[in-house]
Amino acid sequence: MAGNRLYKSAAAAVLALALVPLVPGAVDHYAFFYLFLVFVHIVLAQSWNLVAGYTGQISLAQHAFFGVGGYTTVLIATALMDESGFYFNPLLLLASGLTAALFALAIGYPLLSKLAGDYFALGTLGFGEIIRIGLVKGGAATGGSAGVSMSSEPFETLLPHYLVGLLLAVAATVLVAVLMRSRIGLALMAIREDPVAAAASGVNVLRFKLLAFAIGGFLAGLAGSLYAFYVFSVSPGGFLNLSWTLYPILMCVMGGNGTVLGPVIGAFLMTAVFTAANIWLPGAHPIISGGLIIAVMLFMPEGILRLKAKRAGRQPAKSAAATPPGESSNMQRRQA
Amino acid sequence: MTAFDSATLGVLGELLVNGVLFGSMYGVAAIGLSLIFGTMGIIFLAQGAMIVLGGYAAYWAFRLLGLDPYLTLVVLMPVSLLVGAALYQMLFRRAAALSDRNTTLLIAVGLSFMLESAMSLMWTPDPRSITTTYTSSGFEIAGMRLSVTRTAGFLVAIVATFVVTLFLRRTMIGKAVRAVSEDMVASTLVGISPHRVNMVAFAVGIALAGVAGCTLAATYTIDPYFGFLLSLKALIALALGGLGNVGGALAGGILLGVIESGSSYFLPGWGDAMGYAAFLLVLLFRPQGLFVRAMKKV
Amino acid sequence: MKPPLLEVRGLDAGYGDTQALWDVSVAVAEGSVVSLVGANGAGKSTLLKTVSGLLKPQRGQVWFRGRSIAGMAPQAIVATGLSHVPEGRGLFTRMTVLENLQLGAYPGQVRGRTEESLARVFELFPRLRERTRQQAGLMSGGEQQMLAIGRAVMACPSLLILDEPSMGLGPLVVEEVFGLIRRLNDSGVTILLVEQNIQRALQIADRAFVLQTGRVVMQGTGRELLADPDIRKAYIGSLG
Amino acid sequence: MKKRALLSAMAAAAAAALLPAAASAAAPTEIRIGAPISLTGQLAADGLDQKWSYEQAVADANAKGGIFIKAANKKLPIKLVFADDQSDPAKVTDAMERLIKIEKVDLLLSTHGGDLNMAGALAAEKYKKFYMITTMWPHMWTPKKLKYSALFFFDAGGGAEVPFKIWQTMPEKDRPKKPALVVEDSPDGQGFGGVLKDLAKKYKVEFVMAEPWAMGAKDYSAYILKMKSRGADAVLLFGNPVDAITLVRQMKEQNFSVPYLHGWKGTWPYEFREALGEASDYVLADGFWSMDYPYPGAKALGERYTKQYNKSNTSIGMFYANAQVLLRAVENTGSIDSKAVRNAVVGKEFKGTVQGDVKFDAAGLALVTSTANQWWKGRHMLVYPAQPGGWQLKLAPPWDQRK
Repeated sequence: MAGNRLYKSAAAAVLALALVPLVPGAVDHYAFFYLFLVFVHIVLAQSWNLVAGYTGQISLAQHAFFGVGGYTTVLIATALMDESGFYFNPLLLLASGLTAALFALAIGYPLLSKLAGDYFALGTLGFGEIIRIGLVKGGAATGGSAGVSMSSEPFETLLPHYLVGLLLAVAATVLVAVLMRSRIGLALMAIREDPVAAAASGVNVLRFKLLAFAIGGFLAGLAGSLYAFYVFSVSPGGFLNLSWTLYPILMCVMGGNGTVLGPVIGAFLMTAVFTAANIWLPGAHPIISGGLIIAVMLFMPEGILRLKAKRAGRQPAKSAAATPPGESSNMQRRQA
Repeated sequence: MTAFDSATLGVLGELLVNGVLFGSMYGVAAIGLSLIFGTMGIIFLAQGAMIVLGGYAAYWAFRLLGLDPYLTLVVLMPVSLLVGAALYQMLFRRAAALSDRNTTLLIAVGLSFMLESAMSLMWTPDPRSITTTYTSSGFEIAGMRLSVTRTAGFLVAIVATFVVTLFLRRTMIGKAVRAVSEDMVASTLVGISPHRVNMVAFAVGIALAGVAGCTLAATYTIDPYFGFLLSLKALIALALGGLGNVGGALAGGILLGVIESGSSYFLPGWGDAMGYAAFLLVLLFRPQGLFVRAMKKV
Repeated sequence: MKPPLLEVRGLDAGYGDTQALWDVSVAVAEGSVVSLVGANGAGKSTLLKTVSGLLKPQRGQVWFRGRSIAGMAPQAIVATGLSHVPEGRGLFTRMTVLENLQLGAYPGQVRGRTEESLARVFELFPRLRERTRQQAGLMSGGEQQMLAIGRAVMACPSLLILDEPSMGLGPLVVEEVFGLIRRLNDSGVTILLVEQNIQRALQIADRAFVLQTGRVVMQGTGRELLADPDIRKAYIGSLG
Repeated sequence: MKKRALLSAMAAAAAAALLPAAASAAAPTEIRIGAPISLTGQLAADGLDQKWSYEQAVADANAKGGIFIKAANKKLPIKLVFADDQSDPAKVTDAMERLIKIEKVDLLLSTHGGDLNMAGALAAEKYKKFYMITTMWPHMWTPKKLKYSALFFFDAGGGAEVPFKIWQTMPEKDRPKKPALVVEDSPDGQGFGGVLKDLAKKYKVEFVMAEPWAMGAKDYSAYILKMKSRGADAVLLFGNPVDAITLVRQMKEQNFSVPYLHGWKGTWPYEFREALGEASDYVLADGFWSMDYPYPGAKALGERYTKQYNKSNTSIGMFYANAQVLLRAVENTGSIDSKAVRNAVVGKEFKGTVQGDVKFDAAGLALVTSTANQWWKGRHMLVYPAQPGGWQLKLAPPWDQRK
């Protein structure tokens, strides 16, 4: 199998990453934080990958699910739990993911049953904004535009965040991989290729799209929760920020949209670039980041993984990701 | 606090007129988006940043050369046509050929980041305003009080829409733009080169950004980071009017202006939310836009 | 003997990674009507699209008027005098009849002759003359088909490619369309036709090619194929 | 870990790239102070002023040879480093990570705004680094009982009380009877608006309208028409300069004038005057500070700013004083240890800053006196606190009767 070596390397990489904390001084090093940030981005990127890469529905609402996850965590933590003794709580993490998934279902049902393509993308953008405004106007319940914060006292080191992040990143990636090999994945890809044909052959298109959207929301909610555990405060400006949607898209597209490991590679690289630009060019880094985004899109719009596959003379993994159904893909490609 | 007192009824008309004048700014931005979306399917989120750039051009022309912003508008139009054509050639020519929408979306986002940051670095993030003799003055018409610059902006929007419509209906290249918007494959089969048409559509779209920028700067205060919000609003206007429909885009912008201004009165602070809600309702129940039928005749 | 107007040699083509045509060779003589017949998915439309440039050939050659056009962009191919009326007509439904026709004369070589061509089209399709200001999408199916063909004629083509011109039309209208094809051919336009109504297609054809799963399996004059028992059994059935 | 997989190689490369140039030595050779600042994004205009002010304070201290630190047994120079928080509360923590882990800063100065500073303060708490805050409402900060920060700002109550106090000094007939309140929908706007409403009750004044607007709004006709129809005779507004300019411009366009217009955050900057020209006259603006203060260095600081940017500013002094407090505390304790420095701030008084004498309470809060200035012919005229023989408040006539 072509991908086998890659998966073995990935497994080795995960092991290596799990061992990183054992290196003396690692936990207090900035690179440790960088890795944590990468993990958050991987979870988010996989969440988008699942929705857009595999089912072809471009979602512009992942930041809203991220925000819902973060808010759920902090709101429950401040309301129900003893502030001083509280720290990471797997149940709370799960609850945050599930709340985000519920939001995804509520948003996804009307949108997915009515809209596709660009209209769907715009619809998700609109819903995301409405959630943001709802939080700003939420008064005491959501802390308004100042948001809510919990005590950061229990924090000692970044280690638990790192490990939970690694776990979630691996779990999200494995989930996407397993899902895509399952019957669900088959159905999803059939929908992406040709929704009409899929429906004709008995696939309940809406249900599968909705399922993918909800799982995507769940993953984004987990990422939001994890990040909230790290920041200890949530606010509309910070958590409902469109960059939490745009960066994952960038990572997926850069690494290879609709592949299992593309978003992972994208997350490592893009986070490194953003971080580096931020360190060395404070004040001008959006120029670098923006320029890089453009360069990547111009010169490798299909992503690194596919590029590698092509170089090696292999057929790209069925490039239908880049050709939504109903488009005269060949027509458009030949103009290039 | 939202009770109808007698004065409330009295101001409804004024509210409406103000909303219309104000919304025309969204409309011009939306027409540009509409052309670019119609032909290439690009959700050009950098349109707002381009408008702000146009606004800065007007500001500096005023500040350094003493040029009136409406005069700058005339000068800026051909320049922004060229800028648009160049942008297309440099950034979108390759990507427009791909059917993967993410690519063009991200290029637009990247461009928007770069523009914002560059403007902030070059011209500082301080808010800038043009103050002429007619700035912040108004006039009375039919018992209503209208702002001079907003009315001028509205007239510019009407003229711009008229000119673009004329261009699309009367010239061969304009017809080709409409043809490509409707059916790219069939367009190539009658001999239309999509790249040329895309470039023209993009250039006109950016020229409209220049126009919108001048009226924006003449009326409001600009800063480098205002563009993104404007892009989102223009996108809503576009969806209200129907994707890829010029007259509808202006109408959608005006409608959004009225919605925002009306809901700011009755539900203060919820203006944006109402705009998005209208946007979603239209997407869900009338995705072809509210004004498509009206456009079909002619 | 004159070389054929259009010659396809050893063509492989398809969509993305899937191949739909295998080593197809077809020749269309100047002034003739040539029909492509075959079942759904046999590759007829793929062949037409490859000829008109909508698809890039994976292998093989396409010669038109003594010039290789394989791999050229469709808009460039139109300009050489080859017009393709695609399946589903490809009309600009939101534009008027007149605008559709004007766009038909878009290529630089013919644009100067727009008025002349319009006169010719109106002569062929008098009904379009009355409807120049009507929106194309609001016309009946038959009228739309006329308009699609009329628009292609605006480019003054020497070869007109028609993909399923009778699709979705009532029998009377179908007759009308075929009458038109005849008249066009009489006026000197070479026709390459794909048609689901195989009997009609073979009747009108000077020469026909049978495609099956992406390969040419049989060819001959229209009359020969019409008489072939295998063909009758496979495609025309009991119709008789 | 012998197997160098693709990803771990990448991680290692990234780690190597991010290594700081030098590891910190045992005895300090300089005092490293960091500040997350909004260098980009919506708040960048404020952020750059803040950065400038911090730089001035540090440069002034360095010009005196630095600060004596016991552990080094000599005066050490101060090194000031910044990290961009992109005006985004979620990115403040990122900036803090960089400052603490890469730049190895000993102490921190704050960024700008309530939600950003909350994120910054919580991050400081995590890493046990002292974070000297300015521009955050005490009512957001105080309940958190943070152990690694101190706050230097006016409390919303004190700031919001200014107009009511000014009104009390006015003759009964001139006193606003129907004030209207408009605020931007931000943490600061919501917080300040709430306090203004509470104070109105205390002073037995009723707002005829009290409403928020979405930040960045460009159409205020709904608000203006409502104020007009309810006969508002005073407007209190809290919002950023761009929105405040737009609002006042539209008031003029609508020919709606109130005798008393008092703004916070948005009406003091030079840009307000530039945008409105003569129409800015009579408008009141809040101030954190004034270069006319009789305190040491105030005038020089204001002049330095004016020389560099060719405009005046009423907030740089507070930022400057924020840094002054931190540096003085370091000086007083002779240490760069976060706990020690905080102890040197809490409950202590700092005399003679550019903001005057600053006294911190036991919780670590020091309140600034809020000022009010009236625009007159392009200048800020100090109205509150009233100075003997100083500027007398002028009430605005209708637009068409102004010259």
